Amino acid sequence: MRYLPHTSEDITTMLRKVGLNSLDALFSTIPEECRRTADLNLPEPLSEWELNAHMDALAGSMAVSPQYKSFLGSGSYDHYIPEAVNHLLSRSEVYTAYTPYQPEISQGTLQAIYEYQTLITRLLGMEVANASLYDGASGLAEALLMAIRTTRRNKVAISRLIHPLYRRVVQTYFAPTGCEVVELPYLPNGRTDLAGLDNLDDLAAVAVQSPNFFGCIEDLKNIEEKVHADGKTLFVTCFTEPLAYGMLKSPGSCGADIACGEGQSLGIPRSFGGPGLGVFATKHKYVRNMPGRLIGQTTDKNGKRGFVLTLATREQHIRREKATSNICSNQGLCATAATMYMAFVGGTGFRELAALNRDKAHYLKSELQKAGFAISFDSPTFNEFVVEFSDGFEATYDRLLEKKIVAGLPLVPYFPELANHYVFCVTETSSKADMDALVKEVQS
Amino acid sequence: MRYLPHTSEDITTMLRKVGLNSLDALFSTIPEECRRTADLNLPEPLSEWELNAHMDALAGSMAVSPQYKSFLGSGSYDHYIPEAVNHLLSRSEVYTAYTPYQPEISQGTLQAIYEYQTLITRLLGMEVANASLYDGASGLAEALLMAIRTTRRNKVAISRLIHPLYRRVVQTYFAPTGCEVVELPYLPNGRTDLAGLDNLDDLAAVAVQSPNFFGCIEDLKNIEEKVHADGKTLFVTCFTEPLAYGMLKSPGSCGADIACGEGQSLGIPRSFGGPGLGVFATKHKYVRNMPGRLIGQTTDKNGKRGFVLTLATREQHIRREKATSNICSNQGLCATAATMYMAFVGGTGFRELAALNRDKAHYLKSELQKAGFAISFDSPTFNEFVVEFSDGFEATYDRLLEKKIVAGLPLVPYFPELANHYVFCVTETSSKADMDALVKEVQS
Amino acid sequence: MKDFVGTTGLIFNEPLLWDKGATGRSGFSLPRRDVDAADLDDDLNGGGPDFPDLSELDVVRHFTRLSQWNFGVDSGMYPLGSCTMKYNPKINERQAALPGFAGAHPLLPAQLSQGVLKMMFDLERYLAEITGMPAVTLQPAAGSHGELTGMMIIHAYHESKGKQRTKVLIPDTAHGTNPASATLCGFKSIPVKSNEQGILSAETIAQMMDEDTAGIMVTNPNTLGLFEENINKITEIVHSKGGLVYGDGANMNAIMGIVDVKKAGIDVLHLNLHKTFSTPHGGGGPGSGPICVTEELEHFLPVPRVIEKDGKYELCEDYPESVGKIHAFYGNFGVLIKAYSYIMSMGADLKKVSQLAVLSANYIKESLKGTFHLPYDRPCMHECVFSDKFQQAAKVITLDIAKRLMEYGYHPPTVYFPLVVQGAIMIEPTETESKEDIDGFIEAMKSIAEEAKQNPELLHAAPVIAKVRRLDETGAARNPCLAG
Amino acid sequence: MKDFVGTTGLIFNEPLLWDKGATGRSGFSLPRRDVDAADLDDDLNGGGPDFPDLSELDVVRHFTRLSQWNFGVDSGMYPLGSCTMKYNPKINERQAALPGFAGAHPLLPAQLSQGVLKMMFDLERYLAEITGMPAVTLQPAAGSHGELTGMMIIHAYHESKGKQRTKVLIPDTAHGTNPASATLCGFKSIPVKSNEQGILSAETIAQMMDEDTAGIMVTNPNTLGLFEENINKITEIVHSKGGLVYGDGANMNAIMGIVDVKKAGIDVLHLNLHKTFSTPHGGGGPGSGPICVTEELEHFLPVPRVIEKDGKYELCEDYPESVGKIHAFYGNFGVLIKAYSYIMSMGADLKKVSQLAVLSANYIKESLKGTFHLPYDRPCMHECVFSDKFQQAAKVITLDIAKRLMEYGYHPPTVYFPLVVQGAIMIEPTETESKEDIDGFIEAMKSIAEEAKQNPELLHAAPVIAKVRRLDETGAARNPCLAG
Ligand SMILES: Cc1ncc(COP(=O)(O)O)c(C=O)c1O
Ligand SMILES: Cc1ncc(COP(=O)(O)O)c(C=O)c1O
Repeated sequence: MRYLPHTSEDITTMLRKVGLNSLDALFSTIPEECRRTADLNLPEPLSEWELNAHMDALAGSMAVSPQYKSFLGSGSYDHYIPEAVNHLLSRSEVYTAYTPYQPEISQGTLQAIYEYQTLITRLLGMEVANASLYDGASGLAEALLMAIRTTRRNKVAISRLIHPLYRRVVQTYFAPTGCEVVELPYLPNGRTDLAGLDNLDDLAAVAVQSPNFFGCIEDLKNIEEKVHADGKTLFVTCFTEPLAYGMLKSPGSCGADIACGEGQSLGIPRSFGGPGLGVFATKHKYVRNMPGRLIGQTTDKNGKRGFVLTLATREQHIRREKATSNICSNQGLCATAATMYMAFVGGTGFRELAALNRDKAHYLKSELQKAGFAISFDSPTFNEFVVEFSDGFEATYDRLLEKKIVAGLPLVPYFPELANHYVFCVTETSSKADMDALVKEVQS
Repeated sequence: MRYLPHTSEDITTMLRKVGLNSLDALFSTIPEECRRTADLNLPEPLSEWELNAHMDALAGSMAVSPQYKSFLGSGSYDHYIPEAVNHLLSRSEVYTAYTPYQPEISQGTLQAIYEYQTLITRLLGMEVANASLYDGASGLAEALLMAIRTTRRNKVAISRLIHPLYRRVVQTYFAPTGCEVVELPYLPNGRTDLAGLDNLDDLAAVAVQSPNFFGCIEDLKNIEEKVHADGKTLFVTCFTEPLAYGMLKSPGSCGADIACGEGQSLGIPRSFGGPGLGVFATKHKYVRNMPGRLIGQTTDKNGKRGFVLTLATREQHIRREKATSNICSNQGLCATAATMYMAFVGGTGFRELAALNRDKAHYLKSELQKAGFAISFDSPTFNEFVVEFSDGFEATYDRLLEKKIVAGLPLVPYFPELANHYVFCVTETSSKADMDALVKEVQS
Repeated sequence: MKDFVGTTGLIFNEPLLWDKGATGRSGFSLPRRDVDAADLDDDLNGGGPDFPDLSELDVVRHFTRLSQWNFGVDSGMYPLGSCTMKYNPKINERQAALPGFAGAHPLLPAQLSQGVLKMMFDLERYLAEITGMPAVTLQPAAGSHGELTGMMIIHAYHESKGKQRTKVLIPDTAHGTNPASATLCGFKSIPVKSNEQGILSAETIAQMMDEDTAGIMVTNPNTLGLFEENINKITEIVHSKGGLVYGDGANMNAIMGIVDVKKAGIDVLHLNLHKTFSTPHGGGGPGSGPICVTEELEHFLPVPRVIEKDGKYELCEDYPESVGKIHAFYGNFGVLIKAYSYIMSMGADLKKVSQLAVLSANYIKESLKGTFHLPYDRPCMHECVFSDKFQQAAKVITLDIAKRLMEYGYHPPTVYFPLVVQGAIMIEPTETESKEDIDGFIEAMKSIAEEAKQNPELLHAAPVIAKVRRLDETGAARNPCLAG
Repeated sequence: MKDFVGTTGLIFNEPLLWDKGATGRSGFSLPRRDVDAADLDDDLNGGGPDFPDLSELDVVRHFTRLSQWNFGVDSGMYPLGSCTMKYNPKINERQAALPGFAGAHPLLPAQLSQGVLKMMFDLERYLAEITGMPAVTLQPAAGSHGELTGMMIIHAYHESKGKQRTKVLIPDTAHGTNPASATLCGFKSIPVKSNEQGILSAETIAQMMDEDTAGIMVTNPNTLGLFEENINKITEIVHSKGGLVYGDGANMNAIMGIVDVKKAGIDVLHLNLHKTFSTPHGGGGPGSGPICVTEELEHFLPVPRVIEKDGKYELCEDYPESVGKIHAFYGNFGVLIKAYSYIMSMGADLKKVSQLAVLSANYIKESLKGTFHLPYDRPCMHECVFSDKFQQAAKVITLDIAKRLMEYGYHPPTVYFPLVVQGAIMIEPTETESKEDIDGFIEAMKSIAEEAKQNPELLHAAPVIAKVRRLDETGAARNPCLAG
């Protein structure tokens, strides 16, 4: 087998050195009662060529662009990724290295992640960002737990317009902690209804998503005032579409204490929902309560600039019983990809790309409106919005699937009260022609 | 444009330094009478994404495996290429470097090509190999010209069973030189007929191909005796399928003075016929007459091993009017790919792979024979052989194309006397199932 | 120092991204605009981020140069203990990049996602076969995420029994993330000492295990590279007190095809696909930490779960007792593809993998034991742990040895972990290193031990040939500079 | 030396392939055998080659390490004169690797090859538009191959006129391969001196051109980076004597969208797609050297030619006067794909490419002219040529400057070429280098000139930070060791 270099001579010599005469003898310390009796019952090993054919077949059965025209977003976005990103990621020094425990021979990873942390703070207008968490959902959960640690309070309020799957992950993380999660309803305009806040005190945090699950842009500034009225509560903003901050006011500029979300849009393929990128940023004063790893700048013996993993005291190695975070491996390579992506797109490009997304989405929105469909919520949107169709649209939806068009995401599984409502997403990858085709089809 | 870094400020500053105030002014030395008047009339630049779609469409229109089951060989072979070869070739230090003029920072290329030269000598049983020529055909032409230089004679004899397209390239190279090319006919057994040699004297070289265009293995040893009877004539052997030497006696062991051919089989995709790899090897005593570049081992100031381009005296740089070779850029990256391929496959693997090719081809040969088709030539073959069908097989051939089966190569365009004869090729990529399907189809 | 693997060559300095570039430059191909601009209310408009503008070549060169400052598995031997730095097959990268996988949206209707669902379904079955545990979830995004999920399940289990428990036993030979994961579930972790053999003795557990203890987290093989020989007795004791046993299976590379984890009495086990199953570490992830559980705990597994109904695959949410979701979608799917490809390429040879990994570790242990202090001289599994005891006389410590090893061209082992061995040097060669490379490493370690006696300054100064010298980590932590 | 781009870091020694490995090891996935073995007569059986047996990781590490000893365009600025080392767009590699292209067999029936034929047909049209020459062949595999083909055509032309000619005029500013290509066609090359301005004067040509001279080979812009201003007069003279003009267009990067080669009176021109059109050099190829000819010469072009018949493309052999085939198939098709992709990405911006390439060269010329001797102080095209004259006093020669430049992190320019300038330093930045990088290079050159005065040993010793020091090239040539 090409991955196993040991020849039988090698094995014999090595066994001799170890003083044994069989490979089985190596496992003498393993008691009978927990040993396997039978050999592994797994498929016959495939050759490289059989594996390719097998995987081509599996992958070939999937519904992807360009064959499919999909208007699905809702936490996983279809953005162009420059080929140069793939080229650079494929360098083995980048993707086969471990977490940079030995800084002298890991400066590539370390500088890249330091650049990632920096670009993220610039994107979100925050002071510090960590080296990544698993994904947007667990990132939000970690943010709320962090708020609980910092404020020593045990209740948080989160908007119902936060991605429903994220809210479920929050529930899971909170279940064993005994802390409480209150959900805030939404207004007819598609923004979070904060009225409830008044009779909720001692909140560790209030969390909203912007643009939210309906695609609507929340009025963060205004929410911030309400949240910070009580001097202690932390304002947590999350996002599923970071590209929005190519044009929108940043969470930081709106007073967020923690900004977190999913970074998949930043040069990472959707690959059925993972690996993504848990983006997490906060203020300096909270850094020692922040989960996840951090890269810091320092100097070497000769005063030369270099980078290291730092503030590990928050981690598991030292004072292991006191650790505030259990994150070890994170999404390093995805963070590196995001750094490359942000570098290629650049500041100017990022603004233009964000505008293009909004403009295309706006085009489809108005075309559908012209075609007589109701735009359910009238708050401003970025590249997603909700449309209400008339009863029986399911049939049309399925007919469109036949035609390789995915007409958005039905909201009803997540919001039972919103039958016939669909979230549409339009990115730079959808052409006017695709959109016109969709509009034509939904009418026929 | 992402490939052009100059901002307008950059341009202004640089122009100022040059003392000009416009880009056009840079071209003041170009006389009016040879200037373009109109702008370039080329298609609108495509974005990266439009280009991908455009190229996908062009490539998508091609007939390739696995959709097509092709039994085409004849100078371009379908062999599996380990993904790791592509991975290593994609390292930019490898593929973006120029010819290694500055050895201190080109040792990677230099050692790889030195390893290539060495593995080629081992494969062909020759003493020295060059760093590559353009392809098998021009390599053969260069070999014959080299024979003419060395022997100071002006006539060569080449077998008709050398790839017909190679023979045409030889004609082209010889046309302006005034030297003569005589062709040797073939025997009913599919080997070269040497009878003609007796009344041909003062030959600079005799060239045969083995396995030849009919797939038959020539009796090199025996030919060598005839050729070398006259002490001066050089024995040139060429090949289109180097994998054959995973089992066959090497040209060197059969006394070849020059062994040359196409190396595409060694880990290089077919790519519609190019880039391939002109493999060229000879004996020490002829090295200074050998075309193409050479890498030699040497030592650095500190006695450390290193490699350099050497024997450039044969080249264009010095004594330019006397150069024996005009080769500058060769097929370096293809030679590197071949080195990687030979390293991955290994000696043991290369033997097994060769055997597998021969065995599969032999299977199809005998199945077709069982099915009642004539195997035209009865000399031993490697992974190609000729089958004679009955009149009107063209129709079947076209029907099979419809079924995405390419039933070999019709010989008649190259050998008018061989109507209904087809060369079939079977490599490790054809499964028994594919072959059985073919046999079934040609009968129905 | 004779001609070892490490040497120096030309590499390049490279500034920080934002110290490069010029406004208006572009490295991105902006798609053609085919719709009009829609304006945005000023009070929402933030003007966009302050990123540098660079050309494609600027960026390509930047990251090409950075990459050259890194050491990867393809650069040389990477015997980082507990990290299983085996070869990452190139072909598996190809599979994960297939458009059908890379382009798949997680919320597509199931009938349009059969390929990926089948792959996940089968992978769960294979991991079940490899561990002996009947039920599997692929959702955790890393080993620690698996630990957390596992502890949530144990928490949910006790909840369902009507009485929550407050403590969890954690041996000093368990991995550092274990206590942290327990803490996140509100458990208090109680350290357990391993015995003089470096493993847990049943007696200790018998004394410590009680009705208020939710269970124990055992890393097995443990972080000393030793197999917990008393595992069955221990699991019996824990079970007898109504507790559950969490198994940290990140070291599974030692025992595939050999140990049946279920038979050992483990209730929940996590695997690190980015170790045992050859998926690359990416400089710190993404990983994947599936967990495997007993029938009793299956209904607590995260949702959705992949199920098969007459040949069709679907995602099923209908598990009322499930702990819920722990990832927005289904975990690090892209990593699963690579692990699946690896398993499909190895089949039952996975047993051979473990045999050769253990052989190599024992070979190193035997070859170096005279030279370096071996605290636990017993047959090891996938790794062996030495200490700097013999070198301390010459004022040479583990850190010096690690840094010097770089100059010999090897990535240092894991150092100062596990904490039970002070100045620990934890060496895990893995099965993909050839005997020649392992011999080269052994020779290097011996030569370093010699240098420690003859010429300790060499070690104190090391590394001098890397891009940077030793870095000021204290300074970095004292006044953190975390963004430029 | 202040903080320049070049520095040192950890890289790795690596033996020769056959000094690694162990028999029986394998790095290749042998396809499953589904047929019986057929035996081969012993007298044919040679037992196979003596290659080493290596694991996949052995080989991956071997070539990964070798690659780190190389300098590529992605590593840093590569101002190698006459080689146009511009950025090689990554996306073009993707196109060439598409299975439909990479897997295409050259002898497939035309109806199954429409995609590639259309691409070749269009590429010929685009190159015709860019040069102004009406007819194109893509068959030559490199620039020199194009020269050879072009000279064959000139030979065939004179043959067709009934009287062959024996000589060809070749300026001292022409590329080194030109005379060699002429020689291969049986022509005697007659050197022509350029004038004190570094270009050809019409008078000289008028004197030398005669009825026995087949024509002239002009590299334009020439190897001094200067445009042959008298080109039209020269071509007139040559034509008036019944000769033809061969144009070496490898330096086309200077004049795209600016010069109409046809209007300059060129009869045959070759292009280097691996220079002007951004395809990678691969450490010495594969390249592609299409030639472009006038209507008069079109029927001499190699066959087959790609033609279009009502929307369908075919390969046509029916050109009785063709020189024939010069490649087994259609040239380096894989390279054509990349050049085509580049043209499709640039369109009319190719003019911008030339403007910026020329701007950068002149910027360097003006910035360094005080510092290094500039033999021809005139507006240059894509490159400028200096000499070591100013440094000779300090016993510093061009070679020292080149080697020292490596330590600053730049690839040296082309040196000792063209021969008309002794100790030539030929600098071609290309348009893809940013002003900052060019400024860094200029600063490095100035600092080296300073060192030449202050501290010449530095230069004589250089390079000390590369994988190897200066190599013994004389020894290598005296007793060649060409295989291990
Ligand atoms: C034994 C053990 N358990 C758990 C972990 C945590 O795994 P991860 O880094 O994927 O979270 C590791 C990895 O460091 C480990 O070695
Ligand atoms: C001006 C000029 N002509 C011709 C050539 C030869 O091109 P190639 O190396 O592709 O044969 C070169 C490349 O060195 C060149 O610079």
